[in-house]
Amino acid sequence: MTLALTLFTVISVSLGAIFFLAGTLGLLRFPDTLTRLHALTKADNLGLGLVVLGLLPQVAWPLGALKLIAVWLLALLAGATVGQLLGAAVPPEPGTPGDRATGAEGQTP
Amino acid sequence: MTATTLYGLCGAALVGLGLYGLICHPGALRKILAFNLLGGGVFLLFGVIAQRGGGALTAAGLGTDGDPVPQALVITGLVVAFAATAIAVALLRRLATASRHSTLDQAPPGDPGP
Amino acid sequence: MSLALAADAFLALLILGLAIWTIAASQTYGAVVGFVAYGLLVALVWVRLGSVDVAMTEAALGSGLTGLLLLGAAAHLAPLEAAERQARPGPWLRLLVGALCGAVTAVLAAVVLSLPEPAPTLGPAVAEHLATLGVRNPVTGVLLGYRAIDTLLETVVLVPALVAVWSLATDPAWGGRPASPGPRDPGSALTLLAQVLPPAGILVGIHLLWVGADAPGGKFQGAVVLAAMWVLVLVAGLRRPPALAGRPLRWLIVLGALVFIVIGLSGVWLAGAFLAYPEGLAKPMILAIEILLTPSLAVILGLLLLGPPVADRGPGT
Amino acid sequence: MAEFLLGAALFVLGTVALGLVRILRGPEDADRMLAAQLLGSGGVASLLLLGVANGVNAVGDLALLLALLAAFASVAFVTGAERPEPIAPIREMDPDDQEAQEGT
Repeated sequence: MTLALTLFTVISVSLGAIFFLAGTLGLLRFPDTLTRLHALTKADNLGLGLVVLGLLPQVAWPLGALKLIAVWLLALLAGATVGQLLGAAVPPEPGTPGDRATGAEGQTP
Repeated sequence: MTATTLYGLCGAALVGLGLYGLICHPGALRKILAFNLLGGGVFLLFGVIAQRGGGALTAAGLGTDGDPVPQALVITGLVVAFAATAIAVALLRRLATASRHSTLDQAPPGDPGP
Repeated sequence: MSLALAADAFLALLILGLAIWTIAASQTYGAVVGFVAYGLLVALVWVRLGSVDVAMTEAALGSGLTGLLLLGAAAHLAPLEAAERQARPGPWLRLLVGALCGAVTAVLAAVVLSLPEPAPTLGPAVAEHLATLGVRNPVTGVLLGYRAIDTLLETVVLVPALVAVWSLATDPAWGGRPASPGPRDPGSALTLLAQVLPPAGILVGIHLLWVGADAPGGKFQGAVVLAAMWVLVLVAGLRRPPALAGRPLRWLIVLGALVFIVIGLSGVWLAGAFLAYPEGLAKPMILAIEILLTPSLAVILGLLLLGPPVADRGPGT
Repeated sequence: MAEFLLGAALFVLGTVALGLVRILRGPEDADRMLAAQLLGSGGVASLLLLGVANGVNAVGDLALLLALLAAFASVAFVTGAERPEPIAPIREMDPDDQEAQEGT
């Protein structure tokens, strides 16, 4: 049982870390602000969520676990709000005078 | 070289950087930023001294690790630094609205000042 | 070099890099964003230095509220920035200043490298008498026990700081309300955040205040969180900022300092010295100070962030 | 287990720190804000990992605090940027100034 839980933690935390890596790569490599925002919210929600999920078996029940879940819920709320606020503040289309990010004007999905 | 020494050196460098920005930047807001960096460096030096003085409390099993006296001083210092920053920003905003300048040394003639 | 030391070196280099960016960036706004990120990393350093109390204060106040204040100011002053660049000192002067600042850093670094071993510490003295105060967090013990006079002076100094900010108002605006954005689109994400977050934030603030006696936390950290929640509601336009001439508001501002002074004076009578706690009553008195100081601190920090009052244009609603 | 969690904390922190290059490169202030935001959530994740690895409960409280204030910088970004006349939000200048403002 302990081994299974340890394995669960290792897998979940590793997956979370990979999501953070993916989010960072997206932030660095994606061509414009809106796609970067997309990459960021993935890392925020899933990366942190998986790390929290993986840590759940390792902390004291129930207070420590509740605190972890509260952290994730707050981060979700912050991530969703930031996505909305920054998304609305960014100029709508790439190719605006300010958009000189990487020189590579990719197609935005 | 221990981690504590490392952060001490980092604090020393922050003090120098902040001082440079405080003197060399013409923009008053940048001076405020630099002042906060300088303060951060000083607080970090306090933290290093606190950390070095630890040990006795860890042995007694009392949560924090390090000398609590400098740590408490840093907490007070952070609050006062925030208050000072707030006053500086309010002064600067008033100066900018009144004189349309955000530097300290270029007040136009006849400017009443804040 | 161990892994932990490598991580510490990485963290220190990151902080220095962000500090250099904050000084060297050409746009003030970008520099302030760098400063916010710097504050987050400094909070991590405080965890590494073994002081979660300071880390909390740094994260909430040093990075959070200061960032809010400076970002607002940077947006406000952005149109004036072009003129700043012409006022830069010449290269030789900058070189000279750089050399002098480098010398300051070198001296400080030499001091750090030659600190005495073993380090002088007041830790054992604090630990020895902590039990008589009834608190288990040594930092809280120092703040309200051994060095309560510092904390008192700091609480008192916040009041004139607020008055100094208010004094920048023009005559017609005196006693009015700080600038506010006015009502906002009720469907916006900001409105939702300002409705959902404060209940959770108030809970966290009270939690931090409550655990402060035994674990990292306390009135400063709790008050900063409460202030942040209040300012969020005001910035989102859900409520108007209060009129600063209001009696209840002004009483609330001085309440903390007054209670602190009254308890300090009662020490003269009960225990023979200013700010001395009588035997057995230390814990309830410290608790009273912590609980009554928190709302005052929260209101003062929030009002410092909001700035001086501005003249009311429309009829007050 | 503790070593693994410590390593994961370092990995996450190192990764999001790489994202700070966005602060240097910009090009928009919004991009810089994104990097700070990512640093915030990565910092929270590595604090949680660190806290569990070292068994320090209070670090969880710090993570809670950071998560609570995570959106604040972006709120300041939006509310600061939307001011129509950033330099004259205080409406109590002398009459000449006010006319100049309204003329624009």
